[in-house]
Amino acid sequence: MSKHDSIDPELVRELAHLVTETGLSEIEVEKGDLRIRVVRRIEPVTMQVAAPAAPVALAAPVVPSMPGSLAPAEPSRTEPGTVPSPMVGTAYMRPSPEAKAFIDVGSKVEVGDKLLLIEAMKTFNEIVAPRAGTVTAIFVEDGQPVEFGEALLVIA
Amino acid sequence: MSKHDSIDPELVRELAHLVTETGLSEIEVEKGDLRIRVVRRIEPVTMQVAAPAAPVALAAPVVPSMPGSLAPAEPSRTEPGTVPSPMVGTAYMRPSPEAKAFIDVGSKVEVGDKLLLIEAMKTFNEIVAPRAGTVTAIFVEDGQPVEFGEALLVIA
Amino acid sequence: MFDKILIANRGEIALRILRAAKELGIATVAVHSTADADAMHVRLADESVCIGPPAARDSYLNIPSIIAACEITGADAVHPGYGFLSENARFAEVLAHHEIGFIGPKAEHIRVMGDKIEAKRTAISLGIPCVPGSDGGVEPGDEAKRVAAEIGYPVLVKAASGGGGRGMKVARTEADLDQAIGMARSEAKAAFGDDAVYLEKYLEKPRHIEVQILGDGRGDAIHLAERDCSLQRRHQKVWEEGGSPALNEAMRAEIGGICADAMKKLGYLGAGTIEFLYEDGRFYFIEMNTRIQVEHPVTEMITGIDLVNEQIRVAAGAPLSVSQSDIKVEGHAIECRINAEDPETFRPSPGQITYYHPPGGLGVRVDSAAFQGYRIPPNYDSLIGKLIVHGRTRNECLMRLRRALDEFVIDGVDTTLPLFRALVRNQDVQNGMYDIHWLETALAGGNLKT
Amino acid sequence: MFDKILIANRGEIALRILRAAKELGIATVAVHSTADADAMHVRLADESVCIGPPAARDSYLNIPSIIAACEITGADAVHPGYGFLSENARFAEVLAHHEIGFIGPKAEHIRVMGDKIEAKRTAISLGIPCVPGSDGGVEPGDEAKRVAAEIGYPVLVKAASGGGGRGMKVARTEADLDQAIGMARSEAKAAFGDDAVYLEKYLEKPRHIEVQILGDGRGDAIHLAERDCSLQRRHQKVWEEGGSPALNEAMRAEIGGICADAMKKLGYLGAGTIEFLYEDGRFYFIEMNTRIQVEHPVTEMITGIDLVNEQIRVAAGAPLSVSQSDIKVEGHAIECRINAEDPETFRPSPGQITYYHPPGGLGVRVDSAAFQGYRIPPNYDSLIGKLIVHGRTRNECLMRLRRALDEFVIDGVDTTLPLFRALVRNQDVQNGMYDIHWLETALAGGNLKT
Repeated sequence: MSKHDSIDPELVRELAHLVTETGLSEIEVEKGDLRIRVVRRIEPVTMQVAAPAAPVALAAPVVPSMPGSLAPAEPSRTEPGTVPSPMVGTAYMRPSPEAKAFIDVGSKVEVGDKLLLIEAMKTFNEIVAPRAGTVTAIFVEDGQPVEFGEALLVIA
Repeated sequence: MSKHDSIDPELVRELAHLVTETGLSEIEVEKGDLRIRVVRRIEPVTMQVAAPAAPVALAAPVVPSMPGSLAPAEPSRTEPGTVPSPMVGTAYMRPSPEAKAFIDVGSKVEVGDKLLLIEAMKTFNEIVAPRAGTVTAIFVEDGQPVEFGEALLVIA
Repeated sequence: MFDKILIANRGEIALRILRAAKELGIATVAVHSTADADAMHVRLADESVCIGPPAARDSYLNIPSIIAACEITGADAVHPGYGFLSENARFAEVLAHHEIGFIGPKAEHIRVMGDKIEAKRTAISLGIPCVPGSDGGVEPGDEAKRVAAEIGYPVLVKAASGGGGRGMKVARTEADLDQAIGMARSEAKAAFGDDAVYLEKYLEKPRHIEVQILGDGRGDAIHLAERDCSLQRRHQKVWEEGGSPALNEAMRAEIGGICADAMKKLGYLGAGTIEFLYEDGRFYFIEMNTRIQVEHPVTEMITGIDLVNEQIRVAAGAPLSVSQSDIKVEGHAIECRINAEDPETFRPSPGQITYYHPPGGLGVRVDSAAFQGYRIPPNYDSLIGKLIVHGRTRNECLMRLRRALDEFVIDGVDTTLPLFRALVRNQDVQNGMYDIHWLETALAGGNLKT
Repeated sequence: MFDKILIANRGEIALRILRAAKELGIATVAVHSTADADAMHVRLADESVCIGPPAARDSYLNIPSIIAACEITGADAVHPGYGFLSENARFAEVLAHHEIGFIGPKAEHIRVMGDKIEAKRTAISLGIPCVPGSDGGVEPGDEAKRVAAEIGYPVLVKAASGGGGRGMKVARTEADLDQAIGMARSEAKAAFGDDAVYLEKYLEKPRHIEVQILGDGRGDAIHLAERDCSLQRRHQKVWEEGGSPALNEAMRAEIGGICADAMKKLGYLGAGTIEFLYEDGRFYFIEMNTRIQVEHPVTEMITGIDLVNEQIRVAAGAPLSVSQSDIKVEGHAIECRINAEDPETFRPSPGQITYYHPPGGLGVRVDSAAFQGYRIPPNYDSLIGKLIVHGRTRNECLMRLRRALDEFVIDGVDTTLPLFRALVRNQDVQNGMYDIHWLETALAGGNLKT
């Protein structure tokens, strides 16, 4: 759990409730290297979540699995700069079907730049850059389902 | 099995049949370091079996066992010169209840000297020394059950 | 029938549900926290989705994540197992809103039975026997004596505002009653500033007996006999068996019939359990669990009915596959909950299982998601698996349980196996002579040295 | 009842017997060769005795060693399991001579049923249906036609001195008969110097169906329905199920009744199996096995009767614990023999099991002496264990078997698990449409790619 201590989902949730409750459209908090920005629009609701800066262990991909050998799997290798998905949902690489992608491999990004959207329960959640740098790899495609902790892209 | 190749139980059995079939009272064969002597008396039948000269892996003692851990047990340590039991039965250390024991710790024995008797199915089987030397340890007591391969004594 | 079921749970019950789905030819989706990425149900499912970090509130209790997992996998129904979201009426409603099937009761029944006062009121209205008591407050005097006589001694005088045992007095005979009421009122006044007290039947050595029911949600319901779960520690069931050593066939049919009739009236959907305290031949309703229970295999072993299979069928709108007359209790079954705990102190013992060998053979069932090399995470409960044994008679069952417990090997963590080896050899347990206090008393008295 | 049973066997059946003895409260003695010192039944027995080197003839078949092991442990009865000394009449007699109980039939019945000709003669005299044939030699002509018509076409013309298929001809109709007899006589003359031939009913696509019986040795005997063991490879049973997909309840009761009556007449003691070929609604006796069989759990699962428990009881002089009217066939069961063999070439694969995880859950039974770290010795048969699955219907049983096979993990050696995973998904197997030639044909045709 300690890996997630740097970003507390409860805090995000509280901010999200607060933004709704107060009728505001955006709340941003920052402390040390942690920055959370919560944005609310009317239809569709969008929540902006800074992806955790610290890499988390990657979970297994969504594929049929057989027991085969039951020895515990080795934790997946994680590249430094990998941005994992903070939630389950469907990834969208562009703001609308006709628009161009937020980023491509080679894009330079600043902290807080939009990377992609993850849609869950008809809510589009903006995933923003947790660090500045160059996008060196993108692991997801437009419309692809992603699970919690799944590697989305690498900012080197 | 290779450890037992030096003494072939089939050969002993054949000799035993032969001694009965021919009505003889004794057959002795010797080849290299192997020597087998088969003796037949009327009531009680006694068969003399040279214990295998090569040590065999000791089997577990006759004690209640629980699975505990099911990892395979390590083979028991075998001292050189250990004489294992060639059969299942009850060990007797003397020819009759009043007589003195065939051997004691410290006894010097020659190849073929009687060491003890093992009784099975009302037949007393003489166990003779497979090698010359001094008895340095005796692991069985008078009247004690022994299993195949169980360490009887050590001739050093 | 459903095409794809998402299992919103973990551990042995997730595997149990997965097995039932596979046997129905239904595809399965496992959801899991990052702590459970290597779990058995994840390995065996057709698809798996990681839904969050180890903390249950962020994964197994996270409704949006589970709905999103349904959306990305196309699951058309969710089985909630037990615990977690299984008795969360809002979850059932959110699923309905997303047009995803919920393999469980109607939300309204979850809600009613989740509220203690509402549940008791409903039970009474359905004809289920409850603990008798005075309708309102009582004072010393003839009226209290009349009410107490109606309830039957011993009676418990309880503070209306009470809790924690304060303001509670037992009156064993009519002669004690006035004094007990007086003392309870004084204590209540001092403790809560309110001297109102009421009367309730006092049960000294009750058994915990529960009736398994199944309903189709359209007015058909059956009972599948009872389980005796009196062997408890800190209100946690440890050993469950069926039928109860305390009941005979007529008593079983009677309480079962009452429960089935109540569920028919309610139009209950799915599996449920009506829990009672039992003393001196009478049943007293405690609560109803509107889900599958940990100890459901006891019932499966004595009736031959696959309860999870039935849950799935009725949730999909099918009728029950059996009627009351098809339910025959054959033999006896006992379940032991094997926990990763010190068998004497009950301190949890998470960690890696370095050797695992379950027992086998006739009449032995193991429901466990453990395996050699599995690391029991510290984040969830300590249940490693359930050993369920069936025999033609209770005695055969006990002898079989003894040999099965002696075969079971779990190395690397402490387990409660030694406790069960002591229990199965205990005279009172063998005689079926125990109540809900027996186990704690035996443990406190050092009578179950492991 | 016996106080201490010596188990004169190894592997899963030794463990099976040990379990039954423990459940009866009887002490156990395991005997073993040096190759089996680490075996499960040795670890679990109350006492163990090493009786010889790995070669079976010097250990498990060594009668003096086993008697000596009884003597030194004080065992008062021996269970021989299957194979080894289980059908050795002399062993039964030697035990009797030493006043040690034999958990098996009377020596005379072992002897009679061990002799093919004597067994058939006895079967006929007991009213058990046999393959019809001519009483003696036949020649071309009307007499042969009369006999063949009585037997029913197709008929097989067989050399009296024959063997290995030579001197055998099939006549499918009366028109073929004279020519078939003539050709068979010529071949027989050439091959064996004797042109005598006889007629027998020719079975083209028979099933192997066997009836389980139990007798108390004093004239009471019952049948416990049948098992269908048609799925065979090189006369080795691979998959057994009960009831047979080919029989209905009336046919089951009829052949079962014939067998039970025969055993009553014989005064048979203990468990036995009467094996038949079955074609077009008729049964033809092959042989009787006077011992417990590998596939006995199929019968235990559908009847709830513990056959080894019954064997022990009747050997100790007790009556059968059940009567014919107590025997009810409930649901369906299938057994798969999991061997340490390449699933395509069937080459034995001894060695160490590096990972072992058996399936669990409702209706799943595993009878196996294997465990992680166990080294399968090359000295004996390749059976690792048996997976037996029960369901309320044959279809439920097949679905459960499929999921159980998918859960079973055995690493380190090749196993036949992939063959069973292919079989359970095969259309013919699912439809129960197979005979004793089906499996070899399917394997030869590459229809069971694993």
